[in-house]
Amino acid sequence: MSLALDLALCALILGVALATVAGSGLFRAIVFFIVYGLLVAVGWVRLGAIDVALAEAAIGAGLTGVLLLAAHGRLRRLGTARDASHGAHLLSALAGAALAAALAWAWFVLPLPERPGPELAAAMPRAGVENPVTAVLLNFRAWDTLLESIVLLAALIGLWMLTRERDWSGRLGLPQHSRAGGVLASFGRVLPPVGLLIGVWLVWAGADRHGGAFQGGTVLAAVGLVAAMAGLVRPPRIGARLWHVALMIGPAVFVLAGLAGAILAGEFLTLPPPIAKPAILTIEIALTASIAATLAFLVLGPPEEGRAP
Amino acid sequence: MTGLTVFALTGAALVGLGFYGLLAARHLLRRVVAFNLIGSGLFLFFGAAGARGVGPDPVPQALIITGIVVALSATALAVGLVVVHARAAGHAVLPEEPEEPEEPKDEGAT
Amino acid sequence: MNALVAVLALPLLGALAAVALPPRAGVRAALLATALTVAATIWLLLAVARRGVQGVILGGWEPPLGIGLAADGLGAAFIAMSAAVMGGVALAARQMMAPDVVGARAAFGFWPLMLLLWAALNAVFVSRDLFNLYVGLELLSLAAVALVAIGGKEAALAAAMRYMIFALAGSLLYLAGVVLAYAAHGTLDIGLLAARDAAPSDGLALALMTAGLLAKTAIFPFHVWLPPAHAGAPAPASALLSGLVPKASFLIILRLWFEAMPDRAGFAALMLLAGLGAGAVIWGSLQAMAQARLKMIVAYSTVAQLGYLLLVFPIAGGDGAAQPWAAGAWTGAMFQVLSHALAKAAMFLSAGLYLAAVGSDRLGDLRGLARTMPMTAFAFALAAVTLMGLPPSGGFTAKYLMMTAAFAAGQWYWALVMALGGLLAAAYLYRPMAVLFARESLIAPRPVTRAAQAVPLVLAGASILLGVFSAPPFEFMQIGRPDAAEEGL
Amino acid sequence: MADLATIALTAAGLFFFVAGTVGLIRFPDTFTRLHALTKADNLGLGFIALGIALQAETWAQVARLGLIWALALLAAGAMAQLVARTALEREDAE
Amino acid sequence: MTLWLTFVALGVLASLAGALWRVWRGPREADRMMAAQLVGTGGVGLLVVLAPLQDWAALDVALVLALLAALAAVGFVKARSDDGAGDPEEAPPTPEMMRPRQTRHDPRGRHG
Repeated sequence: MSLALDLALCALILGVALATVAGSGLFRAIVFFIVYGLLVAVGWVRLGAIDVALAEAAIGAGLTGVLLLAAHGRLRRLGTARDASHGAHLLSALAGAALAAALAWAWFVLPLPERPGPELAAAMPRAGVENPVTAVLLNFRAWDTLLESIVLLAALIGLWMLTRERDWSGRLGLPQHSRAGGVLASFGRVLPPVGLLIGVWLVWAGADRHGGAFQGGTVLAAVGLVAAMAGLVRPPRIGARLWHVALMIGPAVFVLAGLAGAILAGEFLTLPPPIAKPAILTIEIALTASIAATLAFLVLGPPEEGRAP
Repeated sequence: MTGLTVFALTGAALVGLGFYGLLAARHLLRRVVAFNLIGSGLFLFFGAAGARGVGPDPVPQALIITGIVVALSATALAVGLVVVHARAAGHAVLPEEPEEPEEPKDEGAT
Repeated sequence: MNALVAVLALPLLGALAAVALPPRAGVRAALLATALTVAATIWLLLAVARRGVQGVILGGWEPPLGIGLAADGLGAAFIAMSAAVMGGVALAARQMMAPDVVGARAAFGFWPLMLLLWAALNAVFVSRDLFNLYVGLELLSLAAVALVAIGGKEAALAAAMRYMIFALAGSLLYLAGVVLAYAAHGTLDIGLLAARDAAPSDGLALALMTAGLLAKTAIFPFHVWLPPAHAGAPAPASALLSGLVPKASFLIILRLWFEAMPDRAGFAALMLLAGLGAGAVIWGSLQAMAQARLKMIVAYSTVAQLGYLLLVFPIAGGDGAAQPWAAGAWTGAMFQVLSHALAKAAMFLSAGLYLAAVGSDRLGDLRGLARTMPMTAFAFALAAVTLMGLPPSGGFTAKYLMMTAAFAAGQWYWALVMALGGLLAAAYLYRPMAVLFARESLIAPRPVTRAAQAVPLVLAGASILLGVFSAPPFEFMQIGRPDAAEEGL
Repeated sequence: MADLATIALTAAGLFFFVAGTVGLIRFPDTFTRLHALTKADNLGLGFIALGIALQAETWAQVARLGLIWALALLAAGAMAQLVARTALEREDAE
Repeated sequence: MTLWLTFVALGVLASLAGALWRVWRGPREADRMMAAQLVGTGGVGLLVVLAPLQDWAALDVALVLALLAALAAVGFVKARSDDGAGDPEEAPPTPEMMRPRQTRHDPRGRHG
């Protein structure tokens, strides 16, 4: 019965993915992709990976969807949203099928390796947090996570480089507006406090249960986006120092904590067990702020004038 | 057939489907979507592989979360590029052959 | 504290400071970070030369749980290469990327992107963890794409878009291989992977990772994105993109085939890689001959020069690794990496100076510029000597080592490709040289300061000196190598 | 007893979900579909959440279920209004 | 109980499949978006059912989904407005909007 559930879920996921790739119409593909992210999040719950499910729900089903919808809207206003016919069908299909077949074959021949299980069990008491996923992310493989937070920043600077010269001094994204007292504005007023609570709670709970800086930061970014799109808060301009500091504070605290570890405990990114928990929480809070700001700005896009002349 | 196999094979199929989309699709936004399909298919495969054996292995989960965030960063930059490219070129497909960049007139003008 | 940590943390901190500080202070912070990172690189070189491989176990967590970094001779030499090119580019960019030249947008973005690119390069050069390499590569790719897009024109945006698609596809193929490697072996550490028993899926994993990395290295036939991207970026960015960025993904291919999975490297696969390399040498050179713009010639030359690197695989890889000639071939390829980086950066910076002087890089508009800008023309000529592989340049040492090894291995055909490549390089570089050194000049150039002209000259000179004094770098690159050469040059 | 109630409530929830979907498929135009949909799936989620709440082990879980339903109600209500307005403004059959 | 809840989960999945048919058919963008909203609510329902079956932490995922489902819809409404940043309630009804269309029925019996 439980297998039937997995089979049905995977059939839906595959069907939705097929509709995304094969269906005509750009908008349809985007809506299917949003649905796809949602179903995959359920799939992660089935696989017992709650932390991944949280990330997928927030990012895959949430932010990526808005990003694509907004891009579709922009392309439509530029008159370039018309779907283009696919080219080189057969070759591409063969390549895709070969890749899928190769991976499927690999699944059946994969040996069950010895995993870092014993090392993990021995290290967990010194990790400072109870949630093993958070321990891996912020302690055992902290260098990955640090670089990843920098990847986000690099993407944002890259996105800003796409600004037209004359828009450079403008506010990020399009100038948002809404009807005062309308549904959108009231929605933008009600949702943020709730979202704020959930986001902060996800960061807090990430240490010992499920969640973490990335999931929490994404939720906070979503809250900011709703407030911005409802016209309640105005996005900043590029060059607003406080916001630039917010963008880099997480990685900066992370690097400096790592250097402190190198000086105090011998190796870069070392968190001495007695202070590991407060250190991780400090890094997580700073990271959350940076992630939330960076993600929100990534979705808002580079500064743009409202109506193209 | 176990649940894990179902998810692993789904992941493999998604990678193939996404790869087809990345190669065959011409509208650039579709290519970005296809890129995301490949990524998440790969992660599903990885997640299933990590859930084998006794107790789930947290390392793949952490790597997948990192991968999801990296994919989002790349998607955001790619989507931005699609839009500005469409604004400059008037279409959202790439020509089959890369054209030569136009002469950067007066790049060094003061 | 450790020199290795310093070369990773300093560019990162510099980039973060450049984001947080107001524009002028940001540039100053970036220049300071550049100077400090160059100093840290020298510190690292000394440490490696004196005490051997410099390792860091990040956070004190040993692999397989944690991530290990190690700067062996090869990694340290690559870090030194990026420090040399970055230092030169930073000096050149003070003028070329000033706000009154390129506008506030590009002037803001260039510095943090340059430093992030540097941090990513150094991170890739020393990482011993396959997934960490993936994150490093993504940082590298995003920063590189952004540096192409900084140009802002339609063609630059199209080039950035194409680059992005190749980079994304390449990353995912690489990641697929990484997933298979972890799923089969439970570790991502290169050293531990080499020690584990072979799994049936290893061949597929290696093939996927290599295919992805080849696309990122712009190896023929995955090279179509490179010339427009490198030619479309501003000159200082082109110097970084062409001189340094492809070397990172190449180094990972090398580590995979020589260190992580050396026994899975079949001879047919090695020959296929070299075949692609030979194709790149010939096709890239022919395309370079057909170009009318200096930057496009230089960019296609990168396609050709990267091809040489793959010729090393059948000569020194697989069963050949144990042979006496392997060390020579392997080190020759590394000389090619280093001398190409220096020469190519010098060429793009020279091209940038010509653009600044006459507002165009069409060959026809560059006539006789050697008379008004002799230093720049001389720098271009020196760099050309290296690319052609003429003595006493670093390019000569590279090709000499690789050709003698090819003959020793009985693979004379690869030596033939190298010789042909040298001739073709002479042919495609003759045209710009003939134009530059022509007697008459058409356009009165805007003046370019001597300080600006000195930067490419120093870089090109370094690429020659690498050949003149080739014994110390040869020995340096043997440090920490599994099959190190018994004797020097 | 709690189990029986859970079964009854979740069955009711499932019924509303299916009804909403049938409405979504069968009703002739955008606005009637919207009408059917918001009512049905809000009720469906409500009944299911109520049914599951009876199985909950802690009050925190019950509170979370309540919050989920409240959020879904809020979002569905607001969005139905806005999407309907957007649909009113333009004919955009692709 | 486990069996029953699995059955309910399967039922919710089946109803999701029905909603997906509407995403495919459209014909309007609003139809697709609304159907996607239903899939969103269904996904939340599915996670709620999975909570006692598998892991109560599934509720956290459901909470995040419920919170962010609205974001996509706001994004749609915004992207669909004239300048990409507006609000459908802002503009007074234009004559074009008032024009009767075939098979249209406004459930609220008014136009704004």
